[in-house]
Amino acid sequence: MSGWPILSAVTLLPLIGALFILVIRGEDEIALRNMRWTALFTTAFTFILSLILWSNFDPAAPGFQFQERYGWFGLMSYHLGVDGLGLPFVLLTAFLMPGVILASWHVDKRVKEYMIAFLVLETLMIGVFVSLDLVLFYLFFEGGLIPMFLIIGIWGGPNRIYATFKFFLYTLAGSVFMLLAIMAIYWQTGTTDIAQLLAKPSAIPAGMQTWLWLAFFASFAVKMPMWPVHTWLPDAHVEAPTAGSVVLAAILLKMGGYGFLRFSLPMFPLASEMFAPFVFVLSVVAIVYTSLVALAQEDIKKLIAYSSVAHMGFVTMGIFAMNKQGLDGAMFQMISHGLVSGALFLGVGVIYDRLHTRQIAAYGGLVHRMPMYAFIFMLFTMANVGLPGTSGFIGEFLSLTGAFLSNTWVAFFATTGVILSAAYALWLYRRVFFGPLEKETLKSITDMTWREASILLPLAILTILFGIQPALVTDIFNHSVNALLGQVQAGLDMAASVQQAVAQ
Amino acid sequence: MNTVFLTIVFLPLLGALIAGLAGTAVFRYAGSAPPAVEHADDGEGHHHAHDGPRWPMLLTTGLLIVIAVLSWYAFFDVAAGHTYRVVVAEWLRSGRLVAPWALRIDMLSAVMLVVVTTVSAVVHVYSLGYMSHDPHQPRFFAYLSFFTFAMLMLVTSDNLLQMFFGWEGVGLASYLLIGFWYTRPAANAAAIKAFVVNRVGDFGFALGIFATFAVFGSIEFTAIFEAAPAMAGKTFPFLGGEHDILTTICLLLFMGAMGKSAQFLLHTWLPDAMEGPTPVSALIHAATMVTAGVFLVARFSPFYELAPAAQNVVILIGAITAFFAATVGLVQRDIKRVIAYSTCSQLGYMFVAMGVGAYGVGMFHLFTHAFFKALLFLGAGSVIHAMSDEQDMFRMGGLFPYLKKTWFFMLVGTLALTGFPFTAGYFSKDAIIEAAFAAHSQPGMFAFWMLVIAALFTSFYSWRLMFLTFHGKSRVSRETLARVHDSPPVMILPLYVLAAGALFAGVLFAGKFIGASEAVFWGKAIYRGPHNEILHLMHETPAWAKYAATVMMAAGFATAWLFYIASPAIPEKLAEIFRPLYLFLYNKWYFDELYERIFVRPAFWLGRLLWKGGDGKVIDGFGPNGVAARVLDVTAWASRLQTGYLNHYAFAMLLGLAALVTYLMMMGG
Amino acid sequence: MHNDLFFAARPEIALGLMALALLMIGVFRKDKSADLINSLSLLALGVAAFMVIFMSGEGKVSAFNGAFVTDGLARVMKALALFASALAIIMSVHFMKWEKMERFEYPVLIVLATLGMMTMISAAGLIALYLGLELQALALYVLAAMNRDSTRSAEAGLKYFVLGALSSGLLLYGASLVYGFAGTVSFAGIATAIKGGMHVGVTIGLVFILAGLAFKISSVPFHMWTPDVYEGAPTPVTAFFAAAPKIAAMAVIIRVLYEAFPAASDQWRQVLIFMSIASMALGAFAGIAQQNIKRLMAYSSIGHMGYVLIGLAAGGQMGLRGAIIYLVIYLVMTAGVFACIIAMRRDGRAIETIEDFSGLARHNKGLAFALAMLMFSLAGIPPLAGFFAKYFVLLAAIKAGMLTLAIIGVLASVVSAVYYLRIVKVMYFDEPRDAVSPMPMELKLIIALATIFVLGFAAWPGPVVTLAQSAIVAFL
Amino acid sequence: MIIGVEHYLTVAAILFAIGVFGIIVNRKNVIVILMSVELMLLAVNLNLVAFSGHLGDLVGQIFTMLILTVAAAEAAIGLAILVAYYRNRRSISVDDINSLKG
Repeated sequence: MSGWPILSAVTLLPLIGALFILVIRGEDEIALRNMRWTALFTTAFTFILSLILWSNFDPAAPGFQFQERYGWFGLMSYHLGVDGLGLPFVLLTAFLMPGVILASWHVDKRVKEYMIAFLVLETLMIGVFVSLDLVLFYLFFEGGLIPMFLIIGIWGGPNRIYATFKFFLYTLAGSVFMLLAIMAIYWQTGTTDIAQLLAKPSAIPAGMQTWLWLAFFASFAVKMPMWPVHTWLPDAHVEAPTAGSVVLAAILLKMGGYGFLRFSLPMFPLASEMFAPFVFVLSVVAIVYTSLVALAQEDIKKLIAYSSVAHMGFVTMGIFAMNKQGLDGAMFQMISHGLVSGALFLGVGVIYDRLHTRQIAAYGGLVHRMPMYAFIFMLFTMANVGLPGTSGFIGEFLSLTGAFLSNTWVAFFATTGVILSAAYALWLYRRVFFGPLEKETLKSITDMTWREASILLPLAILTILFGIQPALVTDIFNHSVNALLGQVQAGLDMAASVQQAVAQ
Repeated sequence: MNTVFLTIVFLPLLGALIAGLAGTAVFRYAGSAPPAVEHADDGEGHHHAHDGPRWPMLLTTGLLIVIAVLSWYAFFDVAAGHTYRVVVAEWLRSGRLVAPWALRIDMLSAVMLVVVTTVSAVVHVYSLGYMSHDPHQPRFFAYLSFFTFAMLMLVTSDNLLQMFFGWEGVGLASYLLIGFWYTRPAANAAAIKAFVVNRVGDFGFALGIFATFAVFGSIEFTAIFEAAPAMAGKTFPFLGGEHDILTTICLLLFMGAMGKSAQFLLHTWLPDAMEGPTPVSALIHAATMVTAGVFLVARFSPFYELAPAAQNVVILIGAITAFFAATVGLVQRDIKRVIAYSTCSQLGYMFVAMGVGAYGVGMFHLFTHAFFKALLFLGAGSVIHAMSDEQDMFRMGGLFPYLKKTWFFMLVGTLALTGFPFTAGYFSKDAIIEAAFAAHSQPGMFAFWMLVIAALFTSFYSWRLMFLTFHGKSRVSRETLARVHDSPPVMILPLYVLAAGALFAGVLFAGKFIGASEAVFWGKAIYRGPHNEILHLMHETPAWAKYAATVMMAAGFATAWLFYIASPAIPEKLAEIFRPLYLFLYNKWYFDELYERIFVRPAFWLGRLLWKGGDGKVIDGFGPNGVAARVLDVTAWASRLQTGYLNHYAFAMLLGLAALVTYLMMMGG
Repeated sequence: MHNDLFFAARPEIALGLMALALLMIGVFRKDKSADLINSLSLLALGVAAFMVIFMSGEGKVSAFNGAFVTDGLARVMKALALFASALAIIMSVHFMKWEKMERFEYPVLIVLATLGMMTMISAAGLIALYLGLELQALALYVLAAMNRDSTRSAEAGLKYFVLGALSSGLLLYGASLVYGFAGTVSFAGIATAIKGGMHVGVTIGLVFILAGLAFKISSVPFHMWTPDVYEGAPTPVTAFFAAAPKIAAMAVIIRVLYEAFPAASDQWRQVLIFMSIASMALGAFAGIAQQNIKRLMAYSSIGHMGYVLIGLAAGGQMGLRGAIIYLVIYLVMTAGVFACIIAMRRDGRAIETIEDFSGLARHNKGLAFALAMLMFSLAGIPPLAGFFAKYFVLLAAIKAGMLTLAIIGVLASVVSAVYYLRIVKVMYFDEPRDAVSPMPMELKLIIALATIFVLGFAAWPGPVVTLAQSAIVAFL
Repeated sequence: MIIGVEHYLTVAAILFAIGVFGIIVNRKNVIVILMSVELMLLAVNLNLVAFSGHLGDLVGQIFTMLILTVAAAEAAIGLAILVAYYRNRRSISVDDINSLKG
């Protein structure tokens, strides 16, 4: 394994890029161009680094790889490392960011702050997925709120103030409980090191697990977001600028799912088992309820936002099915949703840039003028619907299978989401793309530019590729998921044996 | 042989990709100037010639012809007793859940291969003419070829997941093709309806897959079919109760079949699907895709044979569909809708056959039906084409002199459909009726009578269609009539292929499919339980039951002749006398209205309610917004405490002090 | 030698002498001398700080027959107080010129107040405590009313004075009770006296003393003066109020509770918890409605003191260390914020209402960024310093099993985030107004250093933690 | 009746309470408040002296001396601020001192 701190490099590189942008002076066209290119190069280089990371990653090796560790006076440590659960998200983030920057090429309002905000956000997002210390994790997890707050607030839509406050406060309120739980873990086990905590199953007594689980749940459920704490998401998505929506949907939402997999399941297996029915209910309600709500939407982004909530419902359902298929499905669904929802929001951005409205009623018949765009959007719509052959299907199918093995009622109700998702997605597509092109404002609309196409094309290719060769993704996390299941089982067994001993 | 199968399956995909990407998007795109609006904004969408290159269309058509030939080659190879399994790659692996991309070639899939590729090739050729005025031809051909690929994946699937891939793939193609003329609101609505209703079926299909995996730990056909007998009669927990494993799985899978094959309750999308271009109706909504459900049941014969309850459900649904669709077909005005309901009805026949265990018979009807129904559709397409897109039969009539060739094809199709002796339908359809009788069960007898009545209706509406379209007094306007002409050769030639099939497929293949050597022919592709004697019993059906269908055919012809040639006033009078019944039938038993009321509108209503009420009032109201409002209340209150008056401040201090002292006194004493 | 009469109090004696000297110089040179006195005051504070750090012995040393003690806590807190005082003087230089109130009394009063604080911090008995407290308080009353021509300033002074006198009265009354029932005024003596059990009079006395001290840290319900005085006093004075006296008073509370009343910890813990919860809640809620930034900072400081009290209530090494770390970080953040407030002027007038910050980020990127980061830090958003401040005290609270307190603490931090965010919102999201006037170098420097501290704390927390550790080492 | 320390304490408590009430109840004049403050300090002093005698310990009386001294300074400063306020506002009514609130 390479001796240099590659994880730190991947994590901190965007920050360095942000510093470079910071020192670029001036507001003239050349300066702006330099900022954009610096941001693009930084993200691209980060992506290349992440690919190097991937190529050096050994999916079969147990435990965390590329570990780096520096003490931080005893209370926490700067401990980085990835395993199969974290790496896919690192790759996803690094992969999406150049596209996000490209999609923002024509942002002309406060370019400097914009690029800096996104680069800082990238560092914080990658940090979440590579940190191996609870406190460090929390720093990255919550730190992302600051740039996101600014992104929505500065570059957002008309109702951005409400949306960004709602986003910030909601997420903050959820995660402060996690902070307390982290502290409780520290006093209980004497460490906040994730690797050490994972190595000791049931280091936390059963009664405490319940409370800790709830505290972590409060944070992750808001972040996912799960019904009924999802209402910040539609607002945030609608008001956020395109790139912000993409990052939000594609990566930030995944932190919740990642958190469940990284902490809730292995560290509190008893509580997870106990609360699984509760999560199932919320997931199923999320799937059905938000799908119905999506059906009634009049705003494109809001519709996709609600669809995101529904899709995250599949993720939580898969996770708490606590079996191989469920976990595989949840992981895959998260990656896939990252690509697909990101692409959908990028797609909405394409027409928003032209017409500056997201009202479905303002469109219609776009396919006449934008056939290429219509095709790509159809592809992602189908992926969103979960058509086999696209990545969306694999995740949905596996998580539903997992749920079925765990509880058939859950699978039964969740599968109705398959019907509803088709209804709202196609209904949207029809209203935007099909029908006669009658609106004057649309008569001169132009198809995607090369820049826009080049952002969406890689996403399209991956969506298909992962749909027919999911092993590209599942191979990364396969062993880690098995290990996770092992940890959960070990925790449950140990508790059972303790109980037996008590009984005797 | 492996290469042959790979070629058959993947060549259409290649064609679709080339035609779709190279033929449309990139060309347009590279030509930077976006397509002029006036080129595509026409409501009908196909009055302007395609101005791009023609090679994408020719390429896909050529590829299809090649694979049709290859398929027949493969068919005879398999018929000689070979089976193949071609593993292409691994698809999905998650714990025990393994699904490869693999082709399973046995007699069932071989039959489907020839049906699909042949009809598809014919339709491709036909479309060269039919769609020649459409500006979006490459797109159309790309869709057609993509459909063919998905259908082939479906029929050659080796596991449930791959079958689901094909299943949804054809659904997508169907959606795209129904909505091909995207400027028409009706087409868009029909497309969505088709997809969503199919998804309802897929809901069951998906649950069936989960249940199969849960029980068998595998979704590969070989494994689960081998394990099936051991599971017979056993139960597993499902939805809060213990249910028979195989019955449950069969019913769930059948739900998928009902959706795809437009069976009663999930049939509503099929008539609407006629909004698509006619070649699409012929290929997808008559010959191939809609028969996927039948194929599914045949494929799962190892399950159904062990789940008699499920079989009975299949019989009942099939019989009801056959009857129901036929009744609706009696009174429709739209030429394509008549044929669509006919398709629906014939699919019901096939399911009855499947339900009584006569899988070979059902498959045979599937096989022959593909030819004559495609023929009917393409013939109807020629009529429509000639009539400048008129589809209402009551605005036709007396077209025979103008459309002799078309008339001939329609006649062949009608004869075959109604089961005129020695045409294809005669062998396959009548066999189904016999099989229903031979089942000697209550559902079987019910099905028998339903099918017999349906046969009468079939004959009636088929001839009604012929008479209204080609004979009697012309109701066509003069200027339209002036333009009526037979189709160009490119649209006529392929019909000969189908006509040949409609006429001779029965004679030629009856022996193999349902004859004495049928067990050898099907080999292991179809499983028959030890108690399944249906084929023997069929030979022992009494004569009256044997000839009932033929009699009905004649009666139907006679009635139709009476109504529409001899005294055309009768139907109108009847319609007036039995107006409620007429309206009931004409409005398709009010299913659309019913579903609109109980599913569609409530869904939107509920969505709006949950959005505005649930999210807006309740969740936000008590959640973030409510909390925020309470916080502001507290804030205002706290602000008011800060009055600015010194003595208030001092009072607050002392109050606090007093409180603390009191508290400590009470606590510690 | 270490217990000789004056050794431990050398910095105080020196500072007192220097203050008197400065007063003389000022009196003789009149108002022209402001710049000179400013510089000399800074020098004096510097010398005092030097002496505190290097010339006040090692470990625990006492003076004045044990009435005065210098230990780790005293050294650290004194150094912090001196630092905060120095900042207050630096920040005032230009402000006073702008507002035409350059007077030599200002730095002298600050030095005297600082002297009072140092005395309080080192007090080992109730008498020394009272003397230090009053020296500090009297100077502060005058400082609040510094702007004699302003009604608001005078009103601030008056309110502060009246309520301060009341609080002194409470403290004294408590002191008299403690003296009477414990029989001594020295902390060590009190501790011995109540070891076996506590007379109810001592309990009441303790509560009265705490009330008097709580007034100084503006903890609810003894906080009422804070918003009015913060708003009315000249901004550099407010900046001074927000930092140095709070540090001193907090040190005194620590000393009184942990040296004089360790045996009564069950009782005073309840009091601290009550004050902590009330302060955090009030600081969070009442701040939301504020339009004036100084007033907002008043509520903010009330809230923050609530968090420091969590650390005190939790106690133990974690708790005290957490409280002191909190104070250090709070000191820097407040200094940064007030430097920003002082720096923001438009058309020769100070900007004090939040609406006036509108769109600041457009024209004054650096300033807006710094203020935004300081606000996020005050809100306790990671990875900024303010988060770690809260982290340490909450960690202690969890360890001590004070879960409810911790939960209320984090919830209050969420609520208070509303008004910190609002400032960011006004600066970044709203339509811009004119740029603010250019700011002097020293303010820029303070702002920059505070921002760097806030941003970089996560990377290099060592010094602050070590500092806090050295302060409490004698206590455990 | 022997005058014990309790009696002194009671008187002191009453004085203290009167002082406190003077601050709270008075709405007219700030001077009255200053006087109330003095009354409170007086109560404290009484306490200290009484305890001092009771305990036979001089510290209480020393404390009293110091308080008296500081109280003088305090009164001076208080009056000075009051004067400054009066110059601006032309009123020393407690009810008028409320331009800062909220």
